[in-house]
Amino acid sequence: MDIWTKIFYAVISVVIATIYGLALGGVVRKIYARVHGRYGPPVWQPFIDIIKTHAKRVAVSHGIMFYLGPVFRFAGGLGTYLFIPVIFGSAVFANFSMAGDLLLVMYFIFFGQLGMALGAGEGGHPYSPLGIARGLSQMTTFEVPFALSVIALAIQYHTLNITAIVAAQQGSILNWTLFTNPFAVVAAMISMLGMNMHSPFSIVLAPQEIPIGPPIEMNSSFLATLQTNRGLFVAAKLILFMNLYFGGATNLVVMIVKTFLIYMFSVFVGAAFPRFRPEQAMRFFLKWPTIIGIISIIFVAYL
Amino acid sequence: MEKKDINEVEKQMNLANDGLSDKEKTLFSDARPQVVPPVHKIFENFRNWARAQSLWMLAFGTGCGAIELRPLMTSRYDMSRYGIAPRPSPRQSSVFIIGGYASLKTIKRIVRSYEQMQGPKFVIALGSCTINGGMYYDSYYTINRIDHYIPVDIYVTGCMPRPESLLAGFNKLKERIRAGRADGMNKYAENFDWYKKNQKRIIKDWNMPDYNW
Amino acid sequence: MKEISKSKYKNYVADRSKYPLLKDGKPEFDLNSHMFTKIWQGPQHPGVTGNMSLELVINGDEVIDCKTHVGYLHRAFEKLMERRKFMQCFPIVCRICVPEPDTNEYCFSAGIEELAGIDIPEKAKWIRTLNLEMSRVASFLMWIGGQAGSLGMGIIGQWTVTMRDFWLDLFEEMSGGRIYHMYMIPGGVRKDLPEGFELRVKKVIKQTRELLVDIEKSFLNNAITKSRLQGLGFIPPEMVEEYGIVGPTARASGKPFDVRQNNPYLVYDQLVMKMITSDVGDAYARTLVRFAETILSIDLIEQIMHKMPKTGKIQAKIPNVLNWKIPAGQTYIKAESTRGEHGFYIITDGSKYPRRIFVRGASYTHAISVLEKLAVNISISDTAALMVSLHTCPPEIER
Amino acid sequence: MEDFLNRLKQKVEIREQIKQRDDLYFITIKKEQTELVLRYIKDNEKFKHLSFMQAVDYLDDSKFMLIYMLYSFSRKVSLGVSVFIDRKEAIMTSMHNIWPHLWQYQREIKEMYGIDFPSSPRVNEDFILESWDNMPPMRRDFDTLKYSEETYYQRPGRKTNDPKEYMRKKLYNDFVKTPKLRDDK
Repeated sequence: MDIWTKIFYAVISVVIATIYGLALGGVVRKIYARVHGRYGPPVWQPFIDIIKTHAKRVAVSHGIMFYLGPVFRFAGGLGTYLFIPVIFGSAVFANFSMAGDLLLVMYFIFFGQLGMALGAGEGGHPYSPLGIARGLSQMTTFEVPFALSVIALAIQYHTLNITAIVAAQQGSILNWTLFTNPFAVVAAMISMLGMNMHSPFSIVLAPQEIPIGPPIEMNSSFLATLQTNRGLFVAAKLILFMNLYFGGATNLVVMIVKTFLIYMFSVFVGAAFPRFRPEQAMRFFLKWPTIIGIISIIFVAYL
Repeated sequence: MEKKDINEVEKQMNLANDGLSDKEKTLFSDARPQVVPPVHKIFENFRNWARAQSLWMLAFGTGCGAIELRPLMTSRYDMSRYGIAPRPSPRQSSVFIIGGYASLKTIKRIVRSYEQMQGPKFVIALGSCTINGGMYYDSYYTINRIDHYIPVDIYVTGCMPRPESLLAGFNKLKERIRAGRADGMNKYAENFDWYKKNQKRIIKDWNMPDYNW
Repeated sequence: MKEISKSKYKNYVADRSKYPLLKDGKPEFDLNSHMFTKIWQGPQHPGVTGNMSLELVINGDEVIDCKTHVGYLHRAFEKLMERRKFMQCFPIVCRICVPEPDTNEYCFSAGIEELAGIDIPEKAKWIRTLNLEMSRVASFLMWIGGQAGSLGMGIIGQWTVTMRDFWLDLFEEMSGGRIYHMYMIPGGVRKDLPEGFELRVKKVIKQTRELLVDIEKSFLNNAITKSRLQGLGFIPPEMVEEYGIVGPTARASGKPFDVRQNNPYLVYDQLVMKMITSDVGDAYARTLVRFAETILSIDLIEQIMHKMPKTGKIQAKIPNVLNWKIPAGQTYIKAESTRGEHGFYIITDGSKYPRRIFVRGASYTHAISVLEKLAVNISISDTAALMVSLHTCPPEIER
Repeated sequence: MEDFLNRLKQKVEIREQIKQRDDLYFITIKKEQTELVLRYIKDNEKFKHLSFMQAVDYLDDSKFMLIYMLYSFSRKVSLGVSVFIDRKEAIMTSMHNIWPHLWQYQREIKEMYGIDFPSSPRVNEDFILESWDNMPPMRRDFDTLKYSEETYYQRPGRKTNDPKEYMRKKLYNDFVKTPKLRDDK
C-alpha cells in the first residue's frame, strides 16, 4: 500500500473516530441525565457546541503559546489515535500501526497534557496552573499502574506491537487478556478511571474547586479545538484499551459495542462517587492499582 | 464633516485605562471593542441556529434569581433539553443571566464578567428589580435599570419569575438569535462610551481596565 | 435514628505555625516571593454559596490565609424598612434570605405582634409552625444537594432539588408563592390551609423519606465522602460560644443549642422532639446532624398535621394597616432557621414607621469569622465543601 | 435572673431596666463601664453567647445607641445591654478582645453609622459598601430615595398610588358598578 492511500485511509478513520467520540460524549451526557432523572440534552449536542464555539466572533489570545496549547493537545489526541489499529484486519482502520507503537501511544497520551500545560499557563489565570499541577501529577500517578500493566502485556505477548497483541487474542473469548492476565486488566481499568477524568478522579476540571481548571481561559476556536480533541482522544483511549485487554475488534459494530461498554465502567463509577482530593487521588493510584500491576507482572513472568 | 472625522479618530484611539497603575497598564489591553459585522447571510443563519441551540450560561448567581436556576437545571424543568448548560468560565459562556437586583458591588463584577465573555453574547435579566428597581427602587445600593450599564436582550418579569417563565424567556431569546436580532455585543461596542460613562458614574473606584478583554 | 458516634481519626486543628509570620495577629506574605498565590474564589465561581467571595492566599494547594468579602447582595433592607409602614415592611422581609424566607416572616410578624400586644389564634400558631418546618425541610434538601455538589457529586443535588420542588408546590398551594410566600402576616396567617392539603403533604413526605434513604446509602455512607469530610473544618466545643456559633453547626460540636427547645416559641413546646447532637465537630458530623434534622423536621410535620386543630380562626383583628401606630418599645425575636438562631431586633417609637429593624442571621459569624479561621491550612479543594458545611447564606449577612 | 440584676446593680450603675419577656431583658448602662460590665457578665454570669451587636440612631436626641445582645445557655435568657454615645463624637471602645467575632459587627457599624472603634481589627476596610463616598447610609439623616433618584437612572412609568384610594377602588368599585352580582344566584 503506498503512503498516500494510507494517509487517505487515516483521514477517514480520524473523522469517523472523532464523530464517534463526540457522539459517545452525547450519549454519556444523556445517561448522566437519566441517572439524574432528567430527559437530557440531545445526542448531537456536542456537535452543535463545537459549531457554536467556532462561530464566536471574537477570540482573545494571550500570546503565541496560547495558540500552541490547543494545537499540542489536539496533536496529542491525533498522535494517540493514529498509531492504534482500530479494526483488526481492516486496511482502512489500520492507521500507522508498527512495531513498538505501544510505547509511542503511551507517550502521546502524556504529550497532550504537557502541551496544554504550556498553553494554559500562558492564559495567566491563577486557576490554570493549579489545574495543570493537578493534571500532571495525577497523570504521573495513573501512568504507574498502566505502565506496569503494559509491561505485563509485553512480557506475556513478547511484543510491543498493538496489532500483534490483538492478533494474539483472536480465536476465542478465552484468549483475551481479560482472562489470560486478569490482574493486568484490573490495574489498567482503574488507571483508565483516572485517564477519563470522571469522578472520583475529575480533579483537573473540578468546577466547584478550580472552575474547569486548565482550559478556563480558552475561548472560541481554542475551545472548539479542545472539544474536538476530547471526542477523538476518548475514542482513541477506549480503542487502545479494547485492543490491549478485550481482544480488539474485527468490524465496526464490535468496536462500537466494546468501547461503549468499556466507557460505561468509567461513567457508572463517575455517577456514583464524589471527587477525591488531589493528594487522595494520587495516593490511591500509587497504592492498590500499583500493587495489582506488580502482581500482574509476577503472574505472567513467573507463574 | 470635521466633527465626524474627530469622532472617527476618537473611536480609533486606544482606551485610557485611567484606573490602573503604570505597572498594570502594561498587563492589560487598551484596545476598544470593535463592531464585528455578521458574515454572509446563509452562513450567518446557520451560525445563529447553532448559537441558539447551544446556550452556555455563566454560572454567576448575581441575585436571588439564582435560586430558580437550580430547579431549572434539575429534572422537573430540565433546561438541558434546549441545549442550555451552565458554564463556570465567562470566556466560554454566551448567556449572562442577571438574577435580579444588582447591587453596586455586583454591577462592577457584572460589567467585568460581561466584557470577558466572547461575543456574540446575550443577556437575560430576571425579575422586576432589573427593569425599574422593583421593590428596591429607593435603595441606595441597588441600581434601578440594568440596560444603562449592559445591553439586555430579554427581560423576564416577576419576583421571583417562575421557572416556566424563565424557559419562555430562553425560548424568546432563541427566536431573537435565530432572527439575528440579538446583537448586544455590537450594540455595546457601538455605544461603548455611553455605557462606560454610565458605569463610571456609579462605580467610583474604577480600578480595572476600561474594557476587560 | 442512627446514633452519631465519635470517629477514630485525629482532629484537624488549623496550624498557622509553619508560615507565614504573624504580625499583630495578621499573617504577612510577600507575594513577590513566588511562594504564594492570591486567588479570588468568587463571586463568579460555581463553588461559592451564592454571591460572596473568598480572597485566598495559597501555597501550592494549601490555603494560608482567607478573607471573606460580602456585600454583593446588599439591598439595604434595614434602611428601606425605616421608611416603610409596618405592613409595607412585610413583603420585603421575606426577601432577606432566599432559600428560607419563612423564618424572616415569622420573626417580623411575631415582633410586631409582641410590640402591638396582639395575641394570635391557636390555629394560626399551628399553621405557622407547619410552615416553618416545611421551609426547613426545603432548605435542608437544597443544602444536602449543595454539600454533595461541592464534592463533585452532582447527582444528589439533582435529586434533592427536584424533591424540594415538590415542597415548593405545597407552599404554592398554601400561599400562592413558590419562593417568597408572604404568608405569616402580622396577626395570623393569610389564608387557611386548602382542602386535602394533609393528604398531599403525606404523599410528599413519603417520597422525601424514600429519597433520604437513597441519599444515606449513596452519599453519607460513601467512602470518598467520609474521607473528604471527616476531619474537615473541626470546631472544638470551646469555640462555639466564643464565636457565636449556632444551630446545627453548634450541635455538631456537642453544644445543645436549639432555639426551638431552649426557648420554645409557637407550639414547639407541645411537640415531641429530640435534641440531635454529635460530639465530633467536623464537617461530616455537621452533615449527619443536618441530615438527621431533616428527618426530624419531617417527623415534626407529621406530628403537627396530627395534632393541629381542624377548625378555628386564623387571623386576629389588627387595626387599619395604613395608620397602624405601634407603641414605643424594643424586642428581640428569634427563631431556629436551618443555619441556627435567626433573629429580628425591632425598635419602635410610637410612629407609623419602625425606628430600627436589625436582622441577625446565623451566617454572619459562620461565613466570616469562623470560615476565615477554619479555612487556614486546608486544601483549596475543600474550601467549597467547608463553606457549604457551615451552611453560609450571604443575603442574610449583608441584608 | 432578678438576683443577677441585683448583683449587677451593686457593682455598676444601671440606668434603665426593662423586662420584655420572661426570656428577654434589656438594661442600659454607662458608656465608661461597658467593658467592665460585658467582661463581668461574660466571665462570671455565663452570658457567653453574643447574638449580635448593633447601633441605633436617635437623631432627635443626637445620640447613638449601641446594643449588645447576649444569651446565656444555662439560664436560657437573652440580655440586651445598651449604651448611649454622643452622636457628634461617635467613638466607642473596641470590645474585640471579649468575643473574637465582635470585630465584624464593629466593622459594619463603622461603615454604616460612622461610629469609630479604634484598634478594632480591619475596622477601616470596606465591609459591605464598596466605593462609597457619601455619608454613612444607615444614619437617619441620609435620604436613600433622594440618593437613588440622583444616582441611578429611573425608568419612567413607575406610578405611586395612595393606598387608601387604591384599595377602595380595587375592592369596592366593581361592586358598586355591578350591584347585581349578589342577585345572580
